[in-house]
Amino acid sequence: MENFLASLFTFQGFAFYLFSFLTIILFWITVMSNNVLYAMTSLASGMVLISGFFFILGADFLGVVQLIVYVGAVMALYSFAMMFFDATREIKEKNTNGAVVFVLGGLSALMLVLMFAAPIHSESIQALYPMHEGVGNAQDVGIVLFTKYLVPFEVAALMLLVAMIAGIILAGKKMDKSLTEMMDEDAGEDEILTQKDEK
Amino acid sequence: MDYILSILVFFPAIAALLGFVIDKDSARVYGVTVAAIEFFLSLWLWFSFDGTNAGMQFVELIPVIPDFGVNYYLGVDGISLFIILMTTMMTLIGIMSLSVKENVKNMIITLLFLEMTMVGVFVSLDAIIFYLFWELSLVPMLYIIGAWGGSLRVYAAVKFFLYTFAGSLIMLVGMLFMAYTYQSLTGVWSFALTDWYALVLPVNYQMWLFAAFFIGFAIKVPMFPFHTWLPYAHGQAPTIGSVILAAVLLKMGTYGFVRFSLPLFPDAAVIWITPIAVLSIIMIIYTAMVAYAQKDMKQVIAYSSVSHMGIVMLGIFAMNAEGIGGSVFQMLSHGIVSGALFMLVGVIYDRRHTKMMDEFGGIAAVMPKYAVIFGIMLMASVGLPLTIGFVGEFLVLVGFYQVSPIMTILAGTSIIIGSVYMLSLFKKSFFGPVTKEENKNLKDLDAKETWSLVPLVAIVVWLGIYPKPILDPIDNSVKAMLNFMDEKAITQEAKDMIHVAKSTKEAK
Amino acid sequence: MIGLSHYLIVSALLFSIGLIGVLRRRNLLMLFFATEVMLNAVNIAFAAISHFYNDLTGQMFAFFVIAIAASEVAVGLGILIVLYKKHGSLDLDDLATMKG
Amino acid sequence: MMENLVYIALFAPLVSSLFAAMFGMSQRKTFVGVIASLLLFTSFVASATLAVEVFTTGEAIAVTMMQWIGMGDLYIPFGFVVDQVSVTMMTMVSLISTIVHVYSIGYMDHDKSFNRFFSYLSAFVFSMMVLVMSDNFAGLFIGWEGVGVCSWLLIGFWYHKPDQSREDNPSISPSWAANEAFIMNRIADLGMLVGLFILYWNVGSLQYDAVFAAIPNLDQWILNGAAIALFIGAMGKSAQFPLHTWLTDAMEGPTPVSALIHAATMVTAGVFLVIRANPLFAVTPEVSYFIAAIGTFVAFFAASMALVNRDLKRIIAFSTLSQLGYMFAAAGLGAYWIALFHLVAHAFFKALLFLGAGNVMHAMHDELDIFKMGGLKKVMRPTYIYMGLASLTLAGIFPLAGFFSKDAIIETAFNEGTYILWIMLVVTAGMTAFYSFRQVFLTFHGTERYDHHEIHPHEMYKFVLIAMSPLAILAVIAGFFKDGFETFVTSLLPAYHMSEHTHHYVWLLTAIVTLFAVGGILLAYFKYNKGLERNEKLENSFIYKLLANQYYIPKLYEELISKPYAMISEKFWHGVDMKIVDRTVDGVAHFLYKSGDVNRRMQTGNLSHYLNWMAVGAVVLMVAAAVTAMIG
Repeated sequence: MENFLASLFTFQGFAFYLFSFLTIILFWITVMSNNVLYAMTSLASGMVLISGFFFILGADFLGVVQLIVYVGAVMALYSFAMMFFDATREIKEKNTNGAVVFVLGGLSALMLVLMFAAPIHSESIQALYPMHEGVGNAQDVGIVLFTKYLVPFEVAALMLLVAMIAGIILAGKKMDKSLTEMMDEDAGEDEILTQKDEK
Repeated sequence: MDYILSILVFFPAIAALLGFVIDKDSARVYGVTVAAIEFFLSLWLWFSFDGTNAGMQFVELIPVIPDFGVNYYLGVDGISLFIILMTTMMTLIGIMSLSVKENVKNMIITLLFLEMTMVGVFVSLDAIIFYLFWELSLVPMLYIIGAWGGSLRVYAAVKFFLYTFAGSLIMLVGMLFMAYTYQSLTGVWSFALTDWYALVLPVNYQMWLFAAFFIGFAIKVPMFPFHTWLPYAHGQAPTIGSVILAAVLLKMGTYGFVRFSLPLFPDAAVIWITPIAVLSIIMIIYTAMVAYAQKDMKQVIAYSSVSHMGIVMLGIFAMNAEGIGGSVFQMLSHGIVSGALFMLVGVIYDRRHTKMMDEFGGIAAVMPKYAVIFGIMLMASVGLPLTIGFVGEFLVLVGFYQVSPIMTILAGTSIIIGSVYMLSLFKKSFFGPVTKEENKNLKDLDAKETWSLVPLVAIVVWLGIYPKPILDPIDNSVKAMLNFMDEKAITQEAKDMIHVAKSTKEAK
Repeated sequence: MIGLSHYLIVSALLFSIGLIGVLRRRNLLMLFFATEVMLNAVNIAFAAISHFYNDLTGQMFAFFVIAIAASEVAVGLGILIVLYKKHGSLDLDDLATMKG
Repeated sequence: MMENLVYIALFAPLVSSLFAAMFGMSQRKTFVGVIASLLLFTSFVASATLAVEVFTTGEAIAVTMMQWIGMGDLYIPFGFVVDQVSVTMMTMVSLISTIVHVYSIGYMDHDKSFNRFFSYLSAFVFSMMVLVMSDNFAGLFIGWEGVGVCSWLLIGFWYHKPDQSREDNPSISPSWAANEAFIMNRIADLGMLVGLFILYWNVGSLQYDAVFAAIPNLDQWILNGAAIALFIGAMGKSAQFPLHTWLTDAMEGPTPVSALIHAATMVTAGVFLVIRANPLFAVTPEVSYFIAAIGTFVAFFAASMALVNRDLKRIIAFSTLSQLGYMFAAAGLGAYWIALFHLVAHAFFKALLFLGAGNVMHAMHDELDIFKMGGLKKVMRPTYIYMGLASLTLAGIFPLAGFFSKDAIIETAFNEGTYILWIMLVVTAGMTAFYSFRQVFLTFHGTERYDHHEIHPHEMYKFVLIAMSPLAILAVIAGFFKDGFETFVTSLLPAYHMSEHTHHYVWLLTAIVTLFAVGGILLAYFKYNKGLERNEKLENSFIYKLLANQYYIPKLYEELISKPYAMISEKFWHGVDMKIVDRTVDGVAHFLYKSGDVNRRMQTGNLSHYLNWMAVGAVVLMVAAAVTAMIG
């Protein structure tokens, strides 16, 4: 317990524990809350904290990318999507077999913890692409990214393009009419149908 | 011509394909001509077959998958020759007496395909080709029972197919394992039977392989616990289906024992003698009693063929020339006799559309010719001397007496309980006054039926009085096989049990 | 001192929270959130390992995970919208059309 | 020349059978009967010339036609030998069958399947000739089974008769009796087959000469086994004790059949087998004594049942059974030639008795109950003389054949020192005399107990009576040929002479037997000559009922064997076949179907369920990985 307290007082330790504690709470809210808005906001803030983690770990470029792409783009997407689904209503969730879910989740958590807690530092692993001390993280990443991982990078780019097009096509149908009109329209048809029978 | 075997196998198939072109109403004539040609080809094979040479003749070997040792390897010897002859004859007679009315063309085509697969099974000397034809023979029979059968036909056809298929899968596993051991010992892949004969396996290997082959063949024979598909298959099959099923398909199982299990695993075979003998005796006595309890004429004959196959199984495991030769001859005699009996049931079924025995009574007065032929076939099936039934049964019982006297006496009761159920069938249907109105004006046998039954009666009497031309080739091949098994057997008690006939010793 | 195992434990915990979310949620959108949580948990682990083993591969992987997550969300939401139009609800129990 | 005489003797009956078979379906044609009888007569002439030939030259004629079965070391040819024993049997069989053929032309004249009858009868004679003439046990077995089948055909000749309850027809119906006869013979044939196997595996061949040559170097228990097995076969065919019920039921067949098959030829096949295989039985004293004991018991047993029987043909059947007992007693005690002599003599007078009974039946419109006959003496004089003469011979009165052959047997019983057998045989001789004359007096003497306006008995056709005359003559004169017969036959069979001791008593022994016989006749005379007075007390006394129901043995067989057999097979079919074996097979299929069905329920279509299952899988894998890591 002592070294735990001791490490609290170093910057590294304090930041780490703060961030991890907050992230767990936030993600717990995302997962557990019945209100979509709460879930989304806690998710967003959670991701910001994770970028914090990256910074502690010295992966600055990664942290920034996380901030921009994840928090920015993905959360923006979600919020726009939310506008489609009438998220205002409280989500009544029939959470069946709650016990099973918690048992499973708890068990998997326990197992993972056990596995990772065990000393896995085996000396034989030597770095494939060693970090260079002097150079900044972004430069390092850039060199490796554009030399060794060029092909995956290009493929990722292509994938993103495909995703964009897919997103547009899927969501784009009948974009001109608003959702609510469509709802009336369907209902309307039924009325027309029913009226015809009565006449 | 030296490709006679391939012609024998594939001629009916090609003819069947051409059959699609033939128009409906001349399909029967076409079927009869093709079957007749096939029969004369097999007769030609018999005449050019050299009875004294016990080894394989007319051998054809074309490598199909060289690096796995699967080759198109055909050959015929004393044992398989006459079963082929019987197959072609029974198909010919079956087609001649075909009483099926609707879509006769498809029936002819299926029958010709069936003939190809049946002849293929008996000529092939390569395990995979044997297995190929073995499985293919199920398909046409499935259609015959499934399409032209009685009320429960789909259940019976599917049960028949799946039951035999499951058994033969286990046999396939055995074959693959056998090929694998062959490869591990000699370094070369081969499925050829003659190579496998040369392979001497340790006893525990033999036991396992014997068990695998046993299940595949036992279901087909059918042996006691696995026989319940037969009454359904016969009950629902049309007459032609029952005739072919009883005459040929049951023989594949016993032929498999003689061709595969005995020569490949002599020691295991000797160890398995007692269990199989006990099973066969149960088969003989139990099914004979069940036959006595039957109400349906066709079921009586179905169960009687299980009982006769019990005798054949006994003969195979008598491990001496008399026993095995007797069982091969009994296969032929059972094929002809039970085939004829099923045809006879078909005759009365066509007239009265029922097979229940108490529906008939006193038919002997109404249909004398039919009663005479039925009587002769009955006496053959009961094993009256000077008919074909006696020779096989006598030789089997003589052969098995050397193995164990008590079991032979138990098996011998088959002639008693055999006559019990056959005579009670004959009395219920043929003797007594003509009670039912419908039976009063039944027509006697017409030309088609007489022309298909009279040759069978002739063969039953001829082979009963003078079986020499059939017995000699079988005798030579069986003695050669026993001699081979005796040299190949490892364990001492196998050597003592396998009784090599003295005549082979002098001949050596 | 904060070691690698600390980070791994945290990411494991976050992963399990994500897993609980996935299992518990009936609403498809909320399910997406939970998957996002799991992805981020994994990223932390990657970053931690790359930091402690002084090897950039970890970060590379993290990048690609982010790329994939982004495209996944795009397509996912597209499908969600179509589903919503068709079924009018995102609740999994109503969408059980593929019944065996 | 001799060879084709053998073939003629053998194949003439076959030719006549095939010839008659050709007309099997068509209407009655007398020429079929005539030609059949002529062919039979040629066979008799051939056998007679062969007999003379064998008598003069003294050595046998052996002929091998072709190979029958050859497999492994087993070699069975179609071989025929004509030696002293087989030629006597051949002549006897062919003579009696010729007479019976001629007789049945008259007897069966108004039966619509007249031709079919002759074909079956000639087929029977052919198989009997094969049985008698073959030179190996397998050939004997061919004849054995052939005779069984022909008797099945002939007993069930009137197959159209419906089944009746046991009360009004003890043997239910001809077809039932035929099946019973065939199956009972088959039971004994199994024993015979086992005997064949024992001989084959220990001797290497089934030829008579090979087997008899090999007997000295076979050990005792094999010989005993073979002897017992062969005797079981003989017991079935000659209807000895346990397997005797089929003989009385066989009376359902037409009378010529009973005369030929169930009196003269077929039933004596068992005795012929014991005589033919005498070297084997001579070497096994215990089995021979057992045969003698069984023979005597059956003699007494059958005679007792005949005392009270009311059916004309059944009484004669019982007397055949009893005389067979005598023959087995003689053969068992070693006096083979005496057994053969009695066999031949018995054949003559028993056939005569049966044919006479046939005449009576014919006259009385198939009425068989002797209580409903009487006073036929006046109307059927010749038949009366014939049956009286035959009964006298049967009783063993001095000048007739029965006296010589039966007394010789009783003397051997005395000579062998087996006094109990001797006493029983003497008592049975008395009983035989009583019941045969009871039957004669009840049918021919006393008041007519049948009602006149329905039945007016008339004598049989002339030619039939003439045809019966040779039998009568032989029955009378056969006794005088005893010594000639002995020298002729003992050149093959072991000679058997009474010891000095018995010679000394011979007159006393014959006196005792004749006394018993005459006593029996007188008792019958006083009791039944005037007519029949039934006294109720005797008839429902226990012994009377016991004997009338043949010691309840047929009912016993019915209850203990045929009913349980049918019940068990029914149980087997429903219980084992349907329930157990079939159920297991369908059970396997059903199990597979059910398990498939359970899995189907997992596809709920609900995504979260799948996720749950996925998570469960992941967790399980992790646990497994951890555990293996821990252990490993």
